[in-house]
Amino acid sequence: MDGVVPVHCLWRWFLPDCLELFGDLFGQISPYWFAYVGVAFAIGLSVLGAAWGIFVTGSSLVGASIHAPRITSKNLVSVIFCEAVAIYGIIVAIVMATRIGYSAHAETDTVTKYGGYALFAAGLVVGLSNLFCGLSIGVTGSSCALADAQDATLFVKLLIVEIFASALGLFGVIAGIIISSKASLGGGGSNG
Amino acid sequence: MTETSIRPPDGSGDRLIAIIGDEDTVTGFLLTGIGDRSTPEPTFFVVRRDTTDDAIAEAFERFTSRREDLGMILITQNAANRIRGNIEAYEGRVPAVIEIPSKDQVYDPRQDTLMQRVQRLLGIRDR
Amino acid sequence: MSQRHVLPVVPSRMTLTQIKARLQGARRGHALLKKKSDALTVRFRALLREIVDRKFRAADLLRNASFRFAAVKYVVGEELKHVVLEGVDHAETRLRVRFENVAGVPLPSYRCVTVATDASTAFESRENGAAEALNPSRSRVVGATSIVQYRGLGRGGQQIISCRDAYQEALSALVELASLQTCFMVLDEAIKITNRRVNALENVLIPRLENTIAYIVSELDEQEREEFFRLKLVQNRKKRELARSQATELRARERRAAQALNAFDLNSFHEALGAETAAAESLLEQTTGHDPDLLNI
Amino acid sequence: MDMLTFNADNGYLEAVVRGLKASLLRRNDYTNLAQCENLEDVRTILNSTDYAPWLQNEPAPLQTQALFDCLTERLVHDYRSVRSQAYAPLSTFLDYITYPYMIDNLVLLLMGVLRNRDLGEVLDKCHPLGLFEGMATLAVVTSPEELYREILVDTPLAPYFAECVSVHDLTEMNVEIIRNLLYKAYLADFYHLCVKRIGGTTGAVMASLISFEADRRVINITLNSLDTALRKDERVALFPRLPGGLDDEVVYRLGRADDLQAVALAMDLSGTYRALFQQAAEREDHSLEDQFLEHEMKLLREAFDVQFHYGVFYAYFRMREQEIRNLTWIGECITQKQYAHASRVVPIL
Repeated sequence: MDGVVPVHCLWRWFLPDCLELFGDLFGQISPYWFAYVGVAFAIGLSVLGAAWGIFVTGSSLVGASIHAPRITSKNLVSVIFCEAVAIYGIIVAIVMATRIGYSAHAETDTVTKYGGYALFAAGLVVGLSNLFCGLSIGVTGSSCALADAQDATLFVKLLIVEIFASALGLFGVIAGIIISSKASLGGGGSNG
Repeated sequence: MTETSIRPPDGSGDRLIAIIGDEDTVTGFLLTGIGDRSTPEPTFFVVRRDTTDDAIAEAFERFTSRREDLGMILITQNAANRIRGNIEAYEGRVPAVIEIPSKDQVYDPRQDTLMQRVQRLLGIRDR
Repeated sequence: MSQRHVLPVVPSRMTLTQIKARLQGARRGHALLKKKSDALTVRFRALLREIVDRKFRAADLLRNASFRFAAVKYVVGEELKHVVLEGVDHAETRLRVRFENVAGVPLPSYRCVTVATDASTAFESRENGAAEALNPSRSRVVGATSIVQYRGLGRGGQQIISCRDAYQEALSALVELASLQTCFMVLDEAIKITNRRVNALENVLIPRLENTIAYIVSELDEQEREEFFRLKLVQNRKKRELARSQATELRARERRAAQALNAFDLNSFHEALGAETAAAESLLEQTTGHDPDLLNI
Repeated sequence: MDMLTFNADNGYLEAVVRGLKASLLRRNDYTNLAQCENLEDVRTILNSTDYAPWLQNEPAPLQTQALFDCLTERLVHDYRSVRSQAYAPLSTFLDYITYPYMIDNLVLLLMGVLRNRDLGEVLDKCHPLGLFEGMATLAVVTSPEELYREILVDTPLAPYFAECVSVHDLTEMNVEIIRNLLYKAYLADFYHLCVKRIGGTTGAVMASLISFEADRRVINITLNSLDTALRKDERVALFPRLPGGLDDEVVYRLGRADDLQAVALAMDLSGTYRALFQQAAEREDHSLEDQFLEHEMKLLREAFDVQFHYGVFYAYFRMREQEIRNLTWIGECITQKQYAHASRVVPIL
């Protein structure tokens, strides 16, 4: 493999003849690698976002509920929103996984190649959007729990902020599903 | 002691002021510089919540009988009420025992031994 | 009065004069002491009123001071108490006791003096009285006791100073009160002693002297009477002697006459002689019989 | 990034402290308390707050001192429970909060040593938040040098001592000067900890709080040293100077001020404090100290408006201290029958 680039030649990447080198590099990688890495991103980053959001909001919730126990049940909504992010991730990952089938000559099949890239992109889209969505819900959820503990009338207003944050994840999910719906590896998926 | 230079001409040395009372009153008076710790026994006695009557009486006896250098003893009414017997039994003139109102009580002249005497005398003579 | 207080004296003219002089002295002393007692009582009553006034004033001042202390605690915190209690070293405010002689009674008067224990600061000894209250800014510089020096620099220094001033004011009021109170006790005692003396003079000494005088007078009278009676008795006895000697002489003369002149009418002579003897006997009876005092001797 | 990582270690404690802060007495509570006739009424009102368990064991005629002890006990309890759950940078931060108490205690001990007091007795009077290791061995200390060698070098305050006080000074210098020098070093160190070592939101919030504290000290030291024997260069040496505090020009003028007039003139150059100064002059029942407290409470409240920083811990404990002050003041006013003044407190919330 001649894809090894000496460090001192990095500037070359920005020259046209380097493009050839990248093409070679990606061309050598199996579409299945892209597809499964996409799936991994989708679920992994989503769970990361959800988990992060839950600990940010959860620790505040636990602390605040000591002096204001009434907030626990209401503010579980924030945790559920975070959890939803992980669920988005797993849904998209399942959808993506159904797009993958076995093909004996995947390296040369452009449809399969296309599907690999598409699933990779869909995974990144869903994963990243869910990661940030989770973080955003976590931070707002944490603030919401603290604010609710101080003043019960604030909860509903702050919940709207959280809902907007959790909508961010849905955008990624929609885009991811649309992108992955075009993909089919080795005849995977119904429309392949 | 540096008071040698200011000894009054008639030879009577300066005397100290002792105080028995709650922490705040004692501290307040100490701000005026009356406290003395040059001898092992300080010239003030703080009555705290857990101070027993015996301890107050002991301090009072110490100030009145065992010390020569005191000129007057201030004692808050709360503390004085707890050792009323000792105060009534005290006959000396120097140190003069003066009851002062306690921080958390309005001054009640009826409890003051001296004032009782004064009022009685005034009452009898006025009648 | 049943029992008679009489001084053990020898009743004589001399003692009588002496006792009379003493009585006069006692009367004058009684009048003087009475006057002193009244004067002291007047002073005493004024003092009582002043004590009451001062006491309430001091109570007010102290109340204000306690309140200022609460303000200090608000700003500085409780920690100040410990620092002050621990920071006590040498007393810088002391009492100067002076004895004033008022009408023979030594009255102690107290005065607050500030003693500078720090050698570097200027020596300062002055009254911590009203002058300071009038001029607190000056007292802050000069009269600053080292216990408050730099105290509360970071926070609350002004509150501490104002609290210190309030307590100082209360203290000087209390010191004045102490003078008055001691005066009160001394005067009380002085009045008691004076009254006791007045009463002693009035009820014991003067009656006793009067009794003694009466006793001496009666004693002297009696002596006089005794003397008179004795004289009378002697006179009587002498008279009787005389009568008796006359009678014997008469009898002897009679006998001699009888022996010499038996021719005389004896009867008529006896009659004459008997009358003379009866007269002498009745005289004797007269001197002995009617004086009742004679039996008491 | 504070908002993403802060909660991993401190989210729980921050929420706990915010919950505690919600239990602080409010303006209308103080109005009610100021109406009380005696301390038992105060107890009745406080029984409806979080103070109930702390007060219930006090014998019936409640005394101001007892009230104060209960409040302090609660503060100490709160602090210890928070401190015991804190992780690394926060625990250091919380330790720093107690250093002022430690300075007070050390000054007290130093006075005890200088005057040959029984240190066990002095130890009883130390603030429980300012206790440090090695206090148990204090009984053997007989001289300031020993105190320094045996005790001080092991305390967290040792660097401050090394910075500003020599062993010789311990006996020579006025303890109040030492206290202020230590406090100055402490503020600088605390500032460094918050801004440089912790940084982020904490740094930004704490910088304003600590520099306010420093400014307040500068002004107070100036005012309180006006008529004392303190020399001007000594005065300037006590000024804690922090970036973001008073202007150099103002500090220079304060350092040279001879009377109140000069201080007021210097204050005119500084926006925030000029307003405080003027208000103190206008409002009769409020001293400058009250104005400072009011301003401080405002800053502390603002600290609570920001999330994910350590400033809330500092703010909470300062607020607690203020509440203790307020309640003690009300207690004093009630016991001294000065009811009219009872409402003259600086409310926290």
